[in-house]
This record gives sequence, structure tokens and C-alpha cells, in this order.
Amino acid sequence: MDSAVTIRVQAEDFDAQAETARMTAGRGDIGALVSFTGLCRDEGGALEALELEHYPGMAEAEMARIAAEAMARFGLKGLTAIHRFGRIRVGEQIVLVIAAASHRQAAFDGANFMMDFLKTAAPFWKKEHRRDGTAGGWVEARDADNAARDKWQGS
Amino acid sequence: MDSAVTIRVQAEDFDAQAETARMTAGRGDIGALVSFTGLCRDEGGALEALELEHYPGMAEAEMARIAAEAMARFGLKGLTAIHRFGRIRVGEQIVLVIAAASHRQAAFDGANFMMDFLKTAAPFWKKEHRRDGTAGGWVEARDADNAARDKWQGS
Amino acid sequence: MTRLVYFAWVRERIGKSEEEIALPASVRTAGDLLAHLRGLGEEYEHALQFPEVIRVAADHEHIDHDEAIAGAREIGLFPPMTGG
Amino acid sequence: MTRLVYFAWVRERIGKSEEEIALPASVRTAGDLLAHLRGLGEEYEHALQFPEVIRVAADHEHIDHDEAIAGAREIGLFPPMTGG
Repeated sequence: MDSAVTIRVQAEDFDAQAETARMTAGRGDIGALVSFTGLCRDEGGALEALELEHYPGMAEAEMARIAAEAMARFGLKGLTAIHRFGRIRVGEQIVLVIAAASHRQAAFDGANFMMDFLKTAAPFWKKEHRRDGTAGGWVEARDADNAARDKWQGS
Repeated sequence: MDSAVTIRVQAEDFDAQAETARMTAGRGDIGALVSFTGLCRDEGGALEALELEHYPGMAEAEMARIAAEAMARFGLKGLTAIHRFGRIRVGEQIVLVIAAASHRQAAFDGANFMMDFLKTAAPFWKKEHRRDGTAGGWVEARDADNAARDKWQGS
Repeated sequence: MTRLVYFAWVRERIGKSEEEIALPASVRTAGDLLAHLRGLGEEYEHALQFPEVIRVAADHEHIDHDEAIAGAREIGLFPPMTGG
Repeated sequence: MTRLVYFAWVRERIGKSEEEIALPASVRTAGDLLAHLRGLGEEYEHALQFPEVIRVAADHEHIDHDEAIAGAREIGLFPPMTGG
């Protein structure tokens, strides 16, 4: 894998600042960094936590495939994607993507592309734990996420 | 100004992590954070530093106007924009934008919109200091930046 | 023998996270596999009753239902992804 | 009296960052102001020789060249912005 690409799937939390510092250390060719952080929302107070299940091995492989495509397509200087699994409480971090490029639009597009495909192609599933103790269900895939992914086709 | 909006124009460096923490503290309604950091590139080793000049008073006012439009247009939960002035050396941070929203596309669009208009409408100018000691010129406005801004019209 | 791995509500409904099974020679595509599994018991029928929504991966790569699974050591079955 | 403030290469060419001037009644728009200033000396002529690229702000808000400047306490003149 390209040394400028970092992929991790882990139970523990991550530190966006440390990941950014590692990506830019000693480099003068990076003019733009775009980072995306996904957080666990409380859904109007109803939610206590999410349980993130993943397919070990395939999750990393699929994220690496998406990252390689993003690097090439947008000419990125670096790309980091970290996704957590296990129980994640309201307000906690779920996913981090950082894209580095010379100019800002490539960095924005690279991070956005990575997230759109991470949502729809990387094997992760969310189950809700509700605050009132009732059984939460599996989160359903959103048509909006597929539409977001499809905007990258043919352009 | 909306309390969820933070605008600062300053000589000193900024801490993206601290700004992010301040924006999300105690909130369960934020599902997506997109941050943009602009760094001083070395332009293939030719550049030593940039001198950032700004129009005091108007810079803050214009950034606040752009931020208010971004908040309303994308339904953001929070927006922070910090722009430095003075001498900024290669590798240092120039500008930070953080957009918070329920869902990721609004956060991406909010940060992208803020940057496009910050580039083309906020009164800042860059002058180059070259490594070889020759006089660097004022950076010229890029047509690409105006094109990036214009993509938001009519949509 | 082929290793099958299940995730999310597919795993919950089948009642196990993985198993090794011998597939008849007539099972050539991912779609054939889903049809075959539905005949193995009501837990499979419950998990796979809407096969068009089930995603299939062969050796950690997504495949379509009309693609061949010959030679795959591990096949994953799971609902649409909801990470990120 | 109107306060004029200059930035970047407009400031460098005019040789000062600000000044207070009395504007004749005939100067009604931003464009009128640019034309008037070009007549004040070669440093102004040098700074404003391509008036179409000069940006004008009245009391901290961008205005077009055909907009009125009446009542503005402070007018800024500067090249296209290159921040961010």
C-alpha cells in the first residue's frame, strides 16, 4: 500500500490532531487538509449508544481499495481513514477521514469520496441501543447514501 | 451573531482540536464535522514564507457575512473560521474552517462554501518571501477560485 | 468445504456467525448460494427471504449475485452496509 | 472628508496605507472615485491604471464600481483577494 495511505479499524478512540501531524510532518507540498469526523448522534435524546459490527479483514481491505482509488483520482498527497467498532456512546467519534492535497478542492473531493464509499461499500453495520432500554434495531441503509455515492460516477 | 458561529482574525497560530472540542462540547445533535486547514506550501522549495495582509474590521465582517449565509443555506449546527495574518512560514497553518451538521453532506458543503467565499471575498492578500532572497511578488488571484465560488450560484 | 460468515441481522437470524459447508456442484453463483441456503431450514429462510437485499463477498471482495463463487475460500453474507 | 484605506499592491504603489481627502460633489460612484484619484498624481495613476481590477469597499462592504459611495465614512481600495 502507498505509504501516504493509513487505514485502521479499531475499538479504541482516535486522535485527529495526532493523525494530521503524522500526515504533514516534514512536508512542504501539502497546501490543504480536509478532515471528516463522524460522531454518534443522540437522535433527539432517544439513543444511548451504537454497536458497530464489522467484517474483520474485509473492512480493512475495502477501505484500502477505496483509498487507493481516491488517491489516484484526486491526486492526493495523503489519505488516512480510521473506523471504530464495538460500543460507541452518544457524542463519541465513529470515523475519521483526512485527505491532504496541494489545493483545496482535491482535498475536499478526496475526503468526500472516501466517506461516500466508506458508507456504502465498507462492511460495517450499526445497531442502536436506546436510552429507554427497549431493543434498538439495526440501522437501515439510506437511499441518500447511495445517491451520494452515485454522484461520483461518470464525472 | 449566532453563538454557534466563531470568527477570528489573528496573528498567532490556532489549535484545530481545541476549536473542534469547543464546538461539540455537550451536544448530541452533531453527527458530522468537516474541517479545512490551509497550509503554507513551499512551492517546490522556492518559498520561505508568506506575508498575509488583511483589512482589519472588514475581514471579520466579511467572514461573518459568509458564515451567516453558510449556516442558513446548509442548516449547520456550528461554523468556525479563523484566518491568520502576518508572516507565515512554509508548513505553518494559514486558515481553519470547521463546519458541524447532523449529516455529512451539509458539513462538507458548509466548509467548502465558506472556503470558496473566504478565498474570493474576504479581504486578505498574500505576498511571497522567496528562499533565495529575491523579492517575491503579490500572489495573483486564480481564475479557478472564482470558478469554484461560482459553482454555488443557482443551486 | 467453503467457509461462510454472516454479519448483522443475517447473523442474528441464522443464529451463528460462521460455518463450513459442502456446496453441491450446482451452486455456481452467489445467487445460487442464496437459493441453496434458503432450503437448509427456516432460520436461513428467515434471514434470506429477500435475497435481493443480501450482499455477498467472496474472499473479502464484493460480488454481484450473478458472479461465480467457484474457488472462494470464504464467502460473507450480510445486509447493506451502514457504517461511516 | 472621506477616509481612504489602501491594501497590498494598491497601498505600495500609492505609497501610503490611508489618507483623508475631500471629494468633489461630482464623485458619486466607486468608479467616479477611481477616475478622480488617477488625476491626483503618478503614484495614483500607477496604482489604478487598470481600474477594472480594483475592488472597492464602502464601510467594510464590497460595492460594484457603479454603486454610490455617498455617505461612506471609509472607503477601501485593493486588488482581488488572495487569502484562504
